[in-house]
Amino acid sequence: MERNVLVIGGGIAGITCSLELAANGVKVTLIEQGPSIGGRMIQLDKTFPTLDCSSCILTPKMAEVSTNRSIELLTLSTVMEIERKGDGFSATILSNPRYVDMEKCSTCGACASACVMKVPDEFNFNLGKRSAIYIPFPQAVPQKYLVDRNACLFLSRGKCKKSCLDACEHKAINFEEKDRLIKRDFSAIVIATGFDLFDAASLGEYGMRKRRGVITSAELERILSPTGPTNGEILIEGKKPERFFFVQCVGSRDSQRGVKYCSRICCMYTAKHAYMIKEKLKDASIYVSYIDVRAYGKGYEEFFRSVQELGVLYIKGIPGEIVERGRSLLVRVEDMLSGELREIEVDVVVLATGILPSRDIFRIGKMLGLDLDEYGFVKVDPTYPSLAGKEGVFVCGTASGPKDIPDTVAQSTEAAASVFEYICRGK
Amino acid sequence: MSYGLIMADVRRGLFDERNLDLVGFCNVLNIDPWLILPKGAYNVREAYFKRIIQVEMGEEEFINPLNAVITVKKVIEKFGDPFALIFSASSSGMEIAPYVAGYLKSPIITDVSGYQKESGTLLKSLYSDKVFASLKIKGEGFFVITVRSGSFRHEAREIEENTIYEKLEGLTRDERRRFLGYIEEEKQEVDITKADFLLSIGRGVGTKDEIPLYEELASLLGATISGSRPVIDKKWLPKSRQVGTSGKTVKPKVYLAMGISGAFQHVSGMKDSECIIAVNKDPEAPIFQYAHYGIIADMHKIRDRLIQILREK
Amino acid sequence: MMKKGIDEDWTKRVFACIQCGKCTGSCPESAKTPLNIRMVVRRKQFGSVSASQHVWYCTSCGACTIRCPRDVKPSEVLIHIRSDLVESGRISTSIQRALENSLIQKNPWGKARSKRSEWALKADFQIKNIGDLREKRLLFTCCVEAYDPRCNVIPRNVSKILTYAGIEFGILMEEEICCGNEIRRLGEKGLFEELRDENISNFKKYGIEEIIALSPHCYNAIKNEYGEEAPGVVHYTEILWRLLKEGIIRVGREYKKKVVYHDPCFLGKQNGIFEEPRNILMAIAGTELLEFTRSRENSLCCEGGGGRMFYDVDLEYERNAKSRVSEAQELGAEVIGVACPFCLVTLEEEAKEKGIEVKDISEIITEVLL
Amino acid sequence: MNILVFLKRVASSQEEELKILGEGEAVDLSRLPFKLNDWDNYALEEAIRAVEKEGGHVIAISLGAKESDDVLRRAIAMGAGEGILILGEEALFDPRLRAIVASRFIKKEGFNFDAIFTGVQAEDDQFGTFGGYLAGILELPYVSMVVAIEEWGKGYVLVRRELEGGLMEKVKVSLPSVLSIQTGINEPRYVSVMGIRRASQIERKIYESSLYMEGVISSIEVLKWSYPPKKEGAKILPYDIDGACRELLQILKERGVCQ
Repeated sequence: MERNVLVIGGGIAGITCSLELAANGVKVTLIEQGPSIGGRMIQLDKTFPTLDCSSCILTPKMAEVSTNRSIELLTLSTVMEIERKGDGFSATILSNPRYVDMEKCSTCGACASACVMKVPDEFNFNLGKRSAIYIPFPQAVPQKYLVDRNACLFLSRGKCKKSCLDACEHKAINFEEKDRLIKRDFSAIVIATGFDLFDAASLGEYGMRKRRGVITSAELERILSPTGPTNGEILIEGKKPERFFFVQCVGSRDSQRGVKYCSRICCMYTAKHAYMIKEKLKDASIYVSYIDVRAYGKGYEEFFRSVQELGVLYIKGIPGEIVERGRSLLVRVEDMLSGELREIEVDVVVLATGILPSRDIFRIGKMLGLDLDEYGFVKVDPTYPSLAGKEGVFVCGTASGPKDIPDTVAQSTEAAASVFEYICRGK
Repeated sequence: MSYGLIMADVRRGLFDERNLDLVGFCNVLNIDPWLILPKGAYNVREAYFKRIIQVEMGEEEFINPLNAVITVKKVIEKFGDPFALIFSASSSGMEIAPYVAGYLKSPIITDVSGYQKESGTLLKSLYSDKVFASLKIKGEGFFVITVRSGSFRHEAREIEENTIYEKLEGLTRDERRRFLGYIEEEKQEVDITKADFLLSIGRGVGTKDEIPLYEELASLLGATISGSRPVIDKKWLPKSRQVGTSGKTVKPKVYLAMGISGAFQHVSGMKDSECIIAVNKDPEAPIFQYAHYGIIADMHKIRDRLIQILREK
Repeated sequence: MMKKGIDEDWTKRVFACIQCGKCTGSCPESAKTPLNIRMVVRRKQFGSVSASQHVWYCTSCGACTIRCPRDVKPSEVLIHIRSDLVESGRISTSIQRALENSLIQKNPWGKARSKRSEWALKADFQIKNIGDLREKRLLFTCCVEAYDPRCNVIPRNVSKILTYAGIEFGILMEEEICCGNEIRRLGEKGLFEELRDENISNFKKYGIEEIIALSPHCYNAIKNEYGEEAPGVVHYTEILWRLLKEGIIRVGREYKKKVVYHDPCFLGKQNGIFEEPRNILMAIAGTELLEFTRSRENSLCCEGGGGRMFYDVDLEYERNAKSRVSEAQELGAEVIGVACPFCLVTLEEEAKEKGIEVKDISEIITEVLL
Repeated sequence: MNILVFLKRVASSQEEELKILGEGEAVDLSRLPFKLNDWDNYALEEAIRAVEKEGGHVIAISLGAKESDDVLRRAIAMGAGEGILILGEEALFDPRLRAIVASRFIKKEGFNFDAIFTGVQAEDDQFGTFGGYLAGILELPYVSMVVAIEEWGKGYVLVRRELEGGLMEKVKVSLPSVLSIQTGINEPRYVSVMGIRRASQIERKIYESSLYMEGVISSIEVLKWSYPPKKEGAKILPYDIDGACRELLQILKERGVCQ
């Protein structure tokens, strides 16, 4: 049997693991639900604590995936069925069409300019707009356009002048493309499905989606990014804010309405955000409310300190509620260390939402008969952190629990090694 | 004719007006009013009494119930059984009457406010004046009663013949209870729950500037000032002056409510006042449902006129 | 008996508190009163109750408990501390009076039990005794509504509408007693149990199948704290909205006013009824429905609950009712619509001066029905 | 310090309109709730405070029907060491008879006490005689309307009693004695339902009142019950400002609060 591995999920975990396996001569099929690989990390502007450019690290790896001959990349694809077959697995993969011939597309963008349908841009957390025919983001891999079939007027309603067809010189657009079902055998499977974010709107007292100026950290990340909807300029609803309030543990450590666990990354990404805002707006007043500051990694505590030294005020105590006062937001928070209840007026409240297991994991876990923990993360043996508990099934990244990027990368490499060891057994 | 033995209601040298109720009671029962009186220059209305027995005791000794027993026993010994022993329903009478009755094991009825000749029954209120009972005393011998102030005064008649004076001497003293002195109520922290007369102001007062004039009115009237929640909330009066469920519950003799509409919470705190007088310009104000007397007028006008009248006095 | 979380081993929860301050930040009494709900829990962790008298400032709005990330239920912890004070006998006379009245007269106001249904006798149509009915649907009146002449209109209006809509219902007359919601919150657990048991035995005696509660406080107690023996309970706004939606009652007149709706804590944030009262108001032609900036689950407590009607507050500070009324005024509202007698009483006291009306939803709808 | 406190269970009538049955035969109390007489509650609290401070024992005693057990349980919950019911078919209306029964009971059962506390009066009959009458029979010193106990001395107690118009009298009485306690002397503690339930586990002794009634009968009889003259809402003073003010002052004068 050929040594062929299915990697599910094209984020930093799946990419790292695929590249490691490919480097060892293993054939990899990397499937990604979305139109591009890159996952959550490619949405980030900088990584903590070193403030390295996130896309500078990730883009070369993504490019390598697309050029590596040992890696077959299937985007817009989901696993429909997996069965055990001999020592390995037989998987059925549903691959949705891009309606754009990747061979012919020159990525010129003429089609997108011609398209009349504009929809919220999910890559930027709906802060900007994109066309129905689009490229998800400039560094997307595959670096090709595609048609969002739910947004496309022709595909969804059958009614469109289809000016994109005229605009495309290469005649790359093909509305006739159909879904494909791909059946393939694999010796091993790696789950790298990543995470979802907690929906901050479910905590009504914070006013997410109800009050102007209340945003999530993920949205802020895009606002801060030079490739984001404001090209890196800090603008919220067209205005330049000056006063920021960060709320940590939104959905995390919340056994009542969120999840019981600590999401591990919010303290540091919030510190990073505070730092980045201070870099851009020297006079910004920034408050960070916290329950505990968890800066446990290498260089983290030092980074936390440097953020404090910039004048970012950390408040022990998380706000009870955020209400409007005139054009400002009023944050009611107990500053526990002084024992005072403060009502702080700000322009922007940033909610540091926690990590949830990816919704997909339940479906895939069921197909493979995996044990999931009470939240839906893949259960692993702490001494073998990439073993998903079933023969031939491996896990890496946040599919098994909240992790930051360095831990994800380390664990994904370790997963590749475990997979390699597994498929080489008995050979 | 049998006699009614009246124990004089005296305090600090004053012969109280209430004694006339006791005389009136005797007159209604058609018995001779006899008075026992301590040493001292009292302004006794002698013409009302058939006989006045002056006891060789100071006032404080006289109104000590333990000595009262000694006195009464001596009078009875000397003059025979009275028809009744009569006390006023005052702080003294309420203390002495049952004690003497107990000592002599006589029947007792207190707080009598009426007499029905035909049935020979005494009228007494129960359940805070919600019902009255017509009571008959059974058996032989005299009985002890206390009489409600104001209920027989109008029946008091002067006698035609001359008053007989007696002196009662050689009485022992019961040393087990001793009078040590009087204490005036401390005035520093006003307790509105203890005031007999409250002038209570409400939202209708309008502005803070009006308050001093109400304070003046209160002092002219000898009333204690209190208020409803809106006035307290605005800090126009201290919290300790608040009447209502979230403040104090009061039961003064007179509650004069000015500019108070009568919100439920307020009314719960004052409805048991003996007499409620409401001043409000709104004839529909709920306070009138609880008031005994109502004045439908601008509270300020009433205030100003009252001040004027009282100053003229 | 009790529903989840009310009476289970609560010490565990106290120790689970991570002192995040969410409760204090949520509490409408933080900062302006000495009550620091987080500190209450903290002190309880150490078993010290030195600042215990502060617990009487709690209005039982429930925000802390709803939002607590560790499900510590701070407002319930506070009730336990109040309970200790109640058991020790060291409570203010005004609270004591409310409790003693509830024990003797079965209502905290100390009103005569025999006069409980006077509001019904004064109505110009017949309101039936539950015993005389086939359909055992009970209209349950709150003590304030039964006795306060201002709040009397609520049961009378609702009865009128139900009668008109052909919905059979009855009342318990003199047998009705306090639901105990506030009593439990005052920490008088034993008395709450007595009131609950008496109510439940009445429900059983008459075979009551459904209860229409007029006050959100009664609604809450019966729904969440009476246990499984209690029949199903609905708030009257739920019924009225259904009748309107189904066309059984119809709005015939305009109510040309700007109405801002104030969510009662026990109806809204604690029991999730946000839409029905709004739907009723929106169904009235001419009525413009306004919203407070703090509405729905963020609604600002009127401070009438949790026994605050009876607590002799020594401090002076701005009442929430005042800021509520000021905001209504800024919004240009002519009427503050409420669906709770406590909110009605507390808000009206402030609103009177500002020339803003406070009306129960039942009053508004009665004015415009065909 | 041992204190006997007499407690009466009374109908709570403050909020009620009382109904008279038939042609004035009786007052209908059947629909009224019952409670501990308010004055007795203060007396009980004062007694408990005294023993808390001076040591000793409070014995709560109630004369009445078996339901009077309620007030005994409440007393125990409040801090009384013992509860005793002198059981009769119904409460004795005649104050003389009540006091005689109580005095015979105290003598016969041989209580050792330093003081007897009673409330100044009972909310229902408002005779206000029990303490005084009992003291008279027992020939013990007596003080009524006690608003403060200042000092428990050796064989005596210093008290203040309330007089009219905010005046008080300071009195020294030797012990044992009988004190009638006025409301407002203290703030009685709250007694919780749980507390009463716990107190129920302590046994209350019951004595038959008939044992102490030999040879005495009631000395008063109610011939008829009647209503007071009906009050019809507020009497509106129908004058001009000046007339209203003058009438108002007249009312104040009649009520004795303003000359």
